[in-house]
Amino acid sequence: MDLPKRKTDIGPPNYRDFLPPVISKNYGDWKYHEVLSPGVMVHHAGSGEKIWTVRVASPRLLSTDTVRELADIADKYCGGYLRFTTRNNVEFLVSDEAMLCPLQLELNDKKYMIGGIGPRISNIVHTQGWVHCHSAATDASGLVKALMDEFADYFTTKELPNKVRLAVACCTNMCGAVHCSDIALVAIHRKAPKVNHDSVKNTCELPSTIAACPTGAISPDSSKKSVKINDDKCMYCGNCFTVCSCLEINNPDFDGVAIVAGGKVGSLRSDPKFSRLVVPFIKNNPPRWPEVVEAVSNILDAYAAGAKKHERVGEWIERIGWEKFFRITGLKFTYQHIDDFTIARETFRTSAAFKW
Amino acid sequence: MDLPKRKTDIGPPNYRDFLPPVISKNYGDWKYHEVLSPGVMVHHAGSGEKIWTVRVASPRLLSTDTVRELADIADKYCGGYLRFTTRNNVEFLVSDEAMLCPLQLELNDKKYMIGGIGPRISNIVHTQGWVHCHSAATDASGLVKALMDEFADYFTTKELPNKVRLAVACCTNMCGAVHCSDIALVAIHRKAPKVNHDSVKNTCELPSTIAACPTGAISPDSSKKSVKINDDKCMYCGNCFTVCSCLEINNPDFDGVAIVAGGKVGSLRSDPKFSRLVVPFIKNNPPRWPEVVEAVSNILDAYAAGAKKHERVGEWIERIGWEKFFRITGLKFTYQHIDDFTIARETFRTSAAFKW
Amino acid sequence: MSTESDTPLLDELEKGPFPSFVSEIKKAAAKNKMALDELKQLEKSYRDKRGYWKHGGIVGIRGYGSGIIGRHSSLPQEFPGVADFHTVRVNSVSGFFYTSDSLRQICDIWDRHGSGLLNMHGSTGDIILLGTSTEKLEPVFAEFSSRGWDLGGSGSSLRTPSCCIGPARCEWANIDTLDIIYNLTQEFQDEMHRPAFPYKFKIKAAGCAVDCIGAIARADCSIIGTWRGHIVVDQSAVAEYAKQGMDIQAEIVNLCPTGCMVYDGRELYINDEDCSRCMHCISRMTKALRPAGEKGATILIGSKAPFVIGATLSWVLVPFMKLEPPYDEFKALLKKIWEYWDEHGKNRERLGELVIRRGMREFLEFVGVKPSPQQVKEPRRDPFFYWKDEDFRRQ
Amino acid sequence: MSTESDTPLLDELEKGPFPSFVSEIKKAAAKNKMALDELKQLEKSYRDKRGYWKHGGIVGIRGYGSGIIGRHSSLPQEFPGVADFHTVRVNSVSGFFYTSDSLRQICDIWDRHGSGLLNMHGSTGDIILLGTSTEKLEPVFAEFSSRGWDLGGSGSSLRTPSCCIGPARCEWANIDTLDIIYNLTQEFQDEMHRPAFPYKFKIKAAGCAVDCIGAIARADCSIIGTWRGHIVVDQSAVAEYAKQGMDIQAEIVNLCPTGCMVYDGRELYINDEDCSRCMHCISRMTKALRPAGEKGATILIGSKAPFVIGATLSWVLVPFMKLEPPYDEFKALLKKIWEYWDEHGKNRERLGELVIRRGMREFLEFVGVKPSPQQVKEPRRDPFFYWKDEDFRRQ
Amino acid sequence: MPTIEFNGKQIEIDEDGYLLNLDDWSKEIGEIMARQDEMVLTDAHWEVINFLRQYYEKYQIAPMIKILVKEIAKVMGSEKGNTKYLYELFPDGPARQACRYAGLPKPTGCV
Amino acid sequence: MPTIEFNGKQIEIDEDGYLLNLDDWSKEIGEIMARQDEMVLTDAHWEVINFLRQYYEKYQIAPMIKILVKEIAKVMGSEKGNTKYLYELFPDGPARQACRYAGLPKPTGCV
Ligand code: SRM
Ligand code: SRM
Ligand code: SRM
Ligand code: SRM
Ligand code: SF4
Ligand code: SF4
Ligand code: SF4
Ligand code: SF4
Ligand code: SF4
Ligand code: SF4
Ligand code: SF4
Ligand code: SF4
Repeated sequence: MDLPKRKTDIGPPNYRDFLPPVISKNYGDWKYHEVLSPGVMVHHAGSGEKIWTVRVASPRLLSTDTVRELADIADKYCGGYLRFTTRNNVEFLVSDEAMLCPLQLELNDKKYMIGGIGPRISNIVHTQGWVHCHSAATDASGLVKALMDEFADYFTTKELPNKVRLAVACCTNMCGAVHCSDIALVAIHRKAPKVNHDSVKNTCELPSTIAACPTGAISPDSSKKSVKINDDKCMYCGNCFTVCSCLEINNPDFDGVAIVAGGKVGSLRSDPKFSRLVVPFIKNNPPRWPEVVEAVSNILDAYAAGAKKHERVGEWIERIGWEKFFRITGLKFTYQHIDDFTIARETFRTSAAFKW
Repeated sequence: MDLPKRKTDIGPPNYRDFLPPVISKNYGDWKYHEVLSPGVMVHHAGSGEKIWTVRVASPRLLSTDTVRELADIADKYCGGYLRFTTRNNVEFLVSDEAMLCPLQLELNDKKYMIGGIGPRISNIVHTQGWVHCHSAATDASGLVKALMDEFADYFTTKELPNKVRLAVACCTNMCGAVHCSDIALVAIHRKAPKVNHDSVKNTCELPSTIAACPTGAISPDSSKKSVKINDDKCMYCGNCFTVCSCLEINNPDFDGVAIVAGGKVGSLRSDPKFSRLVVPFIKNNPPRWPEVVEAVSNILDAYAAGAKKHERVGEWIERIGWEKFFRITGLKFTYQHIDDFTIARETFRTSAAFKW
Repeated sequence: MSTESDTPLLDELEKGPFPSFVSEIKKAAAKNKMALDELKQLEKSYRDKRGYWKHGGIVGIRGYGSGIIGRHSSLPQEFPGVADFHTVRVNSVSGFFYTSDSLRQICDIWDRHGSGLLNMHGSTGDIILLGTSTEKLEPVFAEFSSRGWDLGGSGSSLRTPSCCIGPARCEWANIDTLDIIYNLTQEFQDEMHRPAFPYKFKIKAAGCAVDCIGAIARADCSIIGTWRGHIVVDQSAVAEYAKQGMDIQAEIVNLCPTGCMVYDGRELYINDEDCSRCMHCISRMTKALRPAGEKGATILIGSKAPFVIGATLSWVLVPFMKLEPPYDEFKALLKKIWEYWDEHGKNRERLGELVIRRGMREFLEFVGVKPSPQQVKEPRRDPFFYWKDEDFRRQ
Repeated sequence: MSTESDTPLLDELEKGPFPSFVSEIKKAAAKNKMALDELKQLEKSYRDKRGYWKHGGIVGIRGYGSGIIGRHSSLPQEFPGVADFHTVRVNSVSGFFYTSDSLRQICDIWDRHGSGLLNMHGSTGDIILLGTSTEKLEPVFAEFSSRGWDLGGSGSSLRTPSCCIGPARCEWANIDTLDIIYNLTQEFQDEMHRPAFPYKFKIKAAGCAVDCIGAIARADCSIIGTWRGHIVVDQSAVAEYAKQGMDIQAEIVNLCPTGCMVYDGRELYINDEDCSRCMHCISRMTKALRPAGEKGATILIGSKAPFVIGATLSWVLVPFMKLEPPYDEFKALLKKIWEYWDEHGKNRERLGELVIRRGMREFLEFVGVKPSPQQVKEPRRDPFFYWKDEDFRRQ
Repeated sequence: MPTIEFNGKQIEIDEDGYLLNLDDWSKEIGEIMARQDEMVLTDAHWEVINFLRQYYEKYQIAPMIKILVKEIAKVMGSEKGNTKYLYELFPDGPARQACRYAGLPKPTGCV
Repeated sequence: MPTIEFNGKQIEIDEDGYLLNLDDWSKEIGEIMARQDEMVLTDAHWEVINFLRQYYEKYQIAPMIKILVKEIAKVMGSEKGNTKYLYELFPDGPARQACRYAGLPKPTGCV
């Protein structure tokens, strides 16, 4: 097949060519919106015009078949206009109110999950995992599927005190927004990398490898033209592996998932927050990671029961205090929870006021 | 004169021998207290007995004459029992209510300042300064005197939203509790130390000197058996001078006082807080440091006007935000205010929500 | 038994209500060998609890240093379909808007040259075309670029900027996030395609402090819309919310972080001077409350994932900047930022790490931004700080 | 003119209502040459805006390595009276209680052997006898020790422990601060007088979280009284406060950091489970509210002034410990702490700095304290952490 | 593993064409690699390749692009001190082409 | 400045008795200093003094007390490895006496 002529540096297409006419017309002139159901909302423009949005869940990893199906549905009900959200859901942009109901019926028929709008669980931001990344210490897609099956009702119907943003990162590079999520999973290692000395000298830049280590655990092994790792200093972060493939960090017997919680990115009510460690480790147990699902459910239930309306997970925890969080969730507090990294001392409790 | 036989390791006298009888009897059984006036309070014991306290200001640096006078007064009105507070005030411990009035009259006669109890300014915690310390970049006693003259009414009569704890440290060793005070002064240098190379080798331990520098500005100068200082890295903290007298840091033309604010030590309402930099520098202007007094007054006035009842300076500032604090006090925000020391990044504003 | 599945573990993940990525792979595998081997290798990963991808991979298209992530299976004999399995990062559309035709176009190309699997979208915001071989890269690129699509960033380059839906469908957008991102992406094509930075650089734009794109947590430069002015209160709409059961005191007033609201049971008052524009009240009472005044953005810098010094959130650099086409003031700032980074950044040192390492002052002076209390949560605590000769002169 | 003062600058500091330290020096100077030269040298400092003391000075008394701060004038010719001007740190009485006789005793000795100037008290809590010469040190010590007074700490030793007035006159003391401090001081005389630590070590005890001794900010080991139990509310006293004009909602309930109080306009309810025992409400309504239940203390470690890593506040080590004579559990802990510090501390490294440098785990394991959420404000944020083999076994 | 034939010897390379054993490098290897890309190495190319090798020998790392660009400006004139020229010289880019021809380890990490 | 007379030479010391010029030290100087304190230096004293000098020469710092105490334990037996014994040997303490006799710089700082 003949190839067309390539162009370079043209950049992406212009978004203006992809907007539904009602959006083009009312661009920047929206007045308010109403959430009509967990998966449907309507935005009102100054002109009086409206745009309806119907949101469905997506596993993010799609086949072209499915994308074509989405396109077909969009053609049928919304002039071919649709978008993806920043959390990888699909939004059908409906300009004709009459289409709302038939669209939803067809989506239901085709087993799409409609929902995710409002104070509930939306899609889980996640990354490649075993599907595509060399660095993965778990699979992201599998975890997401297992969790979302469990929390499906929170997507389609049930409410929570506020949005709960879940995320999964398959290694500590954290390509998701795990570090600022309400509840998130991050895969970790628990054994120092094994150095494949023979390859190091042909494959790795020693200074970069040494500089990659946050704890200074790596030093040159000049006799071998390689590096050596001080096991006592290594905290298994895997950054050295990122720059030097000969430092094998994967270790199926010891790899698994940590749970962090209490982060957020918006500035509403309280400043953006980092997620904090709540469960240091759960072994990988594919295909459905039941222990992880249970632990997340436990936290979610406690939040649902304890938080005030509009409180995010982190706001709730900060109000009741981490000590109470650990008590009511029954999660074990371990040495791993106590920070010993760069800003450790800022996390120590420098107060005589706390709960039992 | 013949000397008595010395003893060692006997420790301090037993406090029990110094307690007024009513305290000994009701030790640990106090029920509540009432503040009767800015310098007088009464504590009620479970037994129904009471102890009155009359507090007067002290410059802390006392002559034996004055101490004897205090002793005489104590003899006259309170069976010889008195104490000093943790902020260096004198407290007469009165067991006989009838003595309260005559005691105060005599104290007034003798020009003692009665007060300091309740939500007001108490004595200023301070250190040696030019009176006794080699390290001093200002005089502490003089600053305290100048400030307390200005704020005398806040000691003797006027109220504030809460206690305001002032402190003065005459160098960054900060022998006072400057780092956790409502408003405090700390003397600083602004020029790197001058190295007296000739003496270094006979006087200083090079490794200790080098290790003393928080910024790694000091390195060995082996040719001179001395050290050299990287002026660009030096932040004039003076820690090297503490371990090596040959690194002369005093520089009258550049030394002076910084003002910090918003600290506290108690855990009431909010966690203990560090004081933060509000005025990076004011030149030493003895004997009365008028610019310092004015700057502190300015902050105090803003606090008095803006804080809610029971709010400490730091609580008030945190409620209104530092950006508003700088606006309403008119203090200039400079490069110096932005942290670049160990936990700098924790002080950066990681939020889109702030005031103009 | 011939009915036994080859992928018993993954099959488990076809159960349950949430759409299954396994079903997606299977759909692709039905007509694509690469996808089939992806499926099989993944099953093995599930069995062995480990990935089977080789480290790294350096492949690409001519004239570009970025846009392709090289990937090779570590079991190429067993799974030849994924011996090469590179991803192509296609620069998505601002706001992630598509037409059905454009999606079909993407699918058609990808079915012809790749695995038939894709992510809509990757975390940075690219269309991630998941898996093709080295020799297919040029064809893929030719097909896409000739139809108006270009590659996104990878490597030590500007990464594909992205944004929230903003003014396209949101009443709270203070800036035109879509246009800004489109304009910047066009302007900095070279920075995106030919890596020349010390490390990656990400830009994300949110229309307001709600930050629906997570800009503050994962962009070296975060643009967040805001306004200088006040909040207009429509008291009759307030009354309507109350009537419909909103507990305005509990849900709005008590949660206002600055305590600048008063509700007397009938009307709602906002002391605008004290409002920090956090967006809570506005987001909960969108019919009643509206930002008014000069619109613009806060420019923040420095957020990133945890390596090497721990995760950072972006912090305020410029509290307020007007952002109108052609965005010259912002672009000039960005270039200064890059210049600074270029001059001082170490290999694999993100901008935020650099500024933390060397301190804000030098950076502010270099990029020409004044110190302001909005840049900090609080001033420094320890009495150790630098002076320059010009500071002495200034006094 | 003969009427012109020698100390015009200092004279300025005799004006104004606050008692003047200059007048004090003058009083002493009237009969003491050392004090006179102190006055004159100080005037010179005020003129030149700098101190005139030499660095350091190592003097002391036999058998002790601490208790005296050596001090020499850098202008001994000009001010011979302060050529030597050492301070003597006399260990004060728990709670800073004195009788008039004891004060006179101190004055008598000091007039005989020193400058006649003293601080009541130094920041650490010693009686600071300000200025004497080297040859007077032994006599001073003999006079004091023979009368039951001993020296306090200095150098790399245990420093004079101190405490708030506690049960002697305060209704909120949960522990006997005076007795604890007295007992510890007696027990650890050797550690105080013969410096053998890596650096100084300070202990301060406060009877409750109000912390009237500033223990949390300036003690390597801070003992802060607390209780496990609840707050007893006397509703009639609550009503009395309300009657006298206290706005209980605004002043108490709204300022409760945990939001665990409810006031219905008549009665005050506390959800004790959520109370953090911050002491605010109790301190404002002392007649109405009273802690009840098991009394003890929180043990915190690590606070200090800013060198080298920046100021630190003490943090929780043991959330709750009973503290009753002879305080064996606490003493055993203290010894373990010192042992750890002794083993790992560098020269001039305070305990807190050491624990920050090496991490809490090793320290906790060494001193035998379990990890608990009370020790932290919040768990770690970054997913980097250590595992030991025993952790694997534990699971 | 793929190989390059050189002087009758099979030189091992990885799937992306980088030498598996850095000691195998020689000028000719560089040239063979270039030829396979249908490129002819000019002096300008060699300036860059040699600079890369020297830099690597000295620091054991490949230079950052900005350093490479500066070096090119030094040898080729300042108007050529930019990435554009670098990509004109090595259309596949410094990592994929110049480092490979120079026999440096395969760049990793940041993608 | 005060001095010590030794071999007809005036050796300068500071107001606390420490050598102003460390090179002036000799065994005899140490002994003169001790004599002025009415002390006679035994082998045990010299063990400590020599250890101090060696340590200082090696590390350019005076050892921390804990190290000194350990050293004493080594030479004198473990029952003497404590500060008490150190003060029996040097009643004015290691800083004020042992370091001074050993001709080390005057200890500073932590007081
Ligand atoms: C579609 C989307 C923007 C886009 O460009 O794609 C979007 C759209 C809206 N967001 Fe958002 N947000 C979207 C991602 C986010 C994110 C980013 C993220 O999750 O990674 C956040 C930040 C979360 C955080 O702080 O960690 C976010 C925090 C919010 C909030 C604040 C919630 C809070 O109180 O903390 C609101 C306000 C609200 O819920 O009333 C909001 C409100 C809205 C509104 C109501 C704005 C409007 O007037 O149109 C939109 C529909 C709300 C909804 O879904 O409930 N949106 N929203 C994103 C949908 C993601 C999804 O599929 O679920
Ligand atoms: C006498 C003294 C203890 C001693 O052992 O000497 C003392 C005594 C009392 N303090 Fe205090 N405090 C004393 C130093 C402190 C300190 C330490 C300091 O200032 O360095 C603090 C911590 C300050 C901080 O947090 O930075 C302190 C913070 C308080 C507070 C908390 C104020 C607040 O709300 O933040 C109270 C409670 C109150 O005021 O209702 C308090 C209450 C009290 C009470 C009412 C306790 C009682 O029931 O007897 C005593 C009289 C109060 C008064 O003076 O207003 N005391 N008090 C100290 C007097 C110092 C002075 O001369 O002024
Ligand atoms: C594809 C994607 C994950 C996904 O499934 O969505 C991804 C995948 C990889 N990331 Fe990422 N990152 C992706 C978004 C992110 C994000 C989120 C974002 O951009 O908003 C982050 C956190 C934010 C940040 O930049 O800090 C992120 C932080 C990293 C890091 C850590 C960087 C750091 O400074 O700490 C690395 C390591 C590196 O750069 O060497 C990394 C490296 C990688 C590599 C290239 C693996 C490696 O070590 O070389 C992954 C390739 C996987 C593969 O083979 O497909 N990825 N990476 C995301 C890009 C898709 C896209 O272009 O749309
Ligand atoms: C006398 C006193 C100040 C006062 O006027 O009250 C004092 C005076 C000195 N302190 Fe201090 N410190 C005094 C309490 C403190 C405190 C407060 C406390 O103990 O509660 C602190 C802060 C808390 C702490 O320990 O961190 C304090 C932190 C320092 C430091 C910094 C220590 C650090 O780790 O950062 C030094 C420097 C040093 O140790 O070399 C220091 C050093 C000094 C020296 C010895 C000067 C020096 O560099 O060698 C001062 C001797 C002055 C003199 O000639 O009279 N002084 N020093 C206080 C002791 C009186 C007493 O025994 O009652
Ligand atoms: S989080 Fe780690 S494993 Fe997952 S895609 Fe990113 S780099 Fe790969
Ligand atoms: S895994 Fe992390 S801590 Fe361990 S050696 Fe590698 S870079 Fe260092
Ligand atoms: S603060 Fe500094 S100058 Fe003042 S007494 Fe302490 S060490 Fe001396
Ligand atoms: S003054 Fe402080 S920063 Fe400067 S050289 Fe000395 S120790 Fe270092
Ligand atoms: S960030 Fe603000 S402007 Fe953008 S979509 Fe979210 S709410 Fe709307
Ligand atoms: S935007 Fe936030 S700070 Fe401003 S009034 Fe609303 S809730 Fe309060
Ligand atoms: S700390 Fe507590 S117990 Fe001690 S005096 Fe202050 S209020 Fe009373
Ligand atoms: S002690 Fe503090 S936390 Fe407890 S009820 Fe009173 S104010 Fe609230």
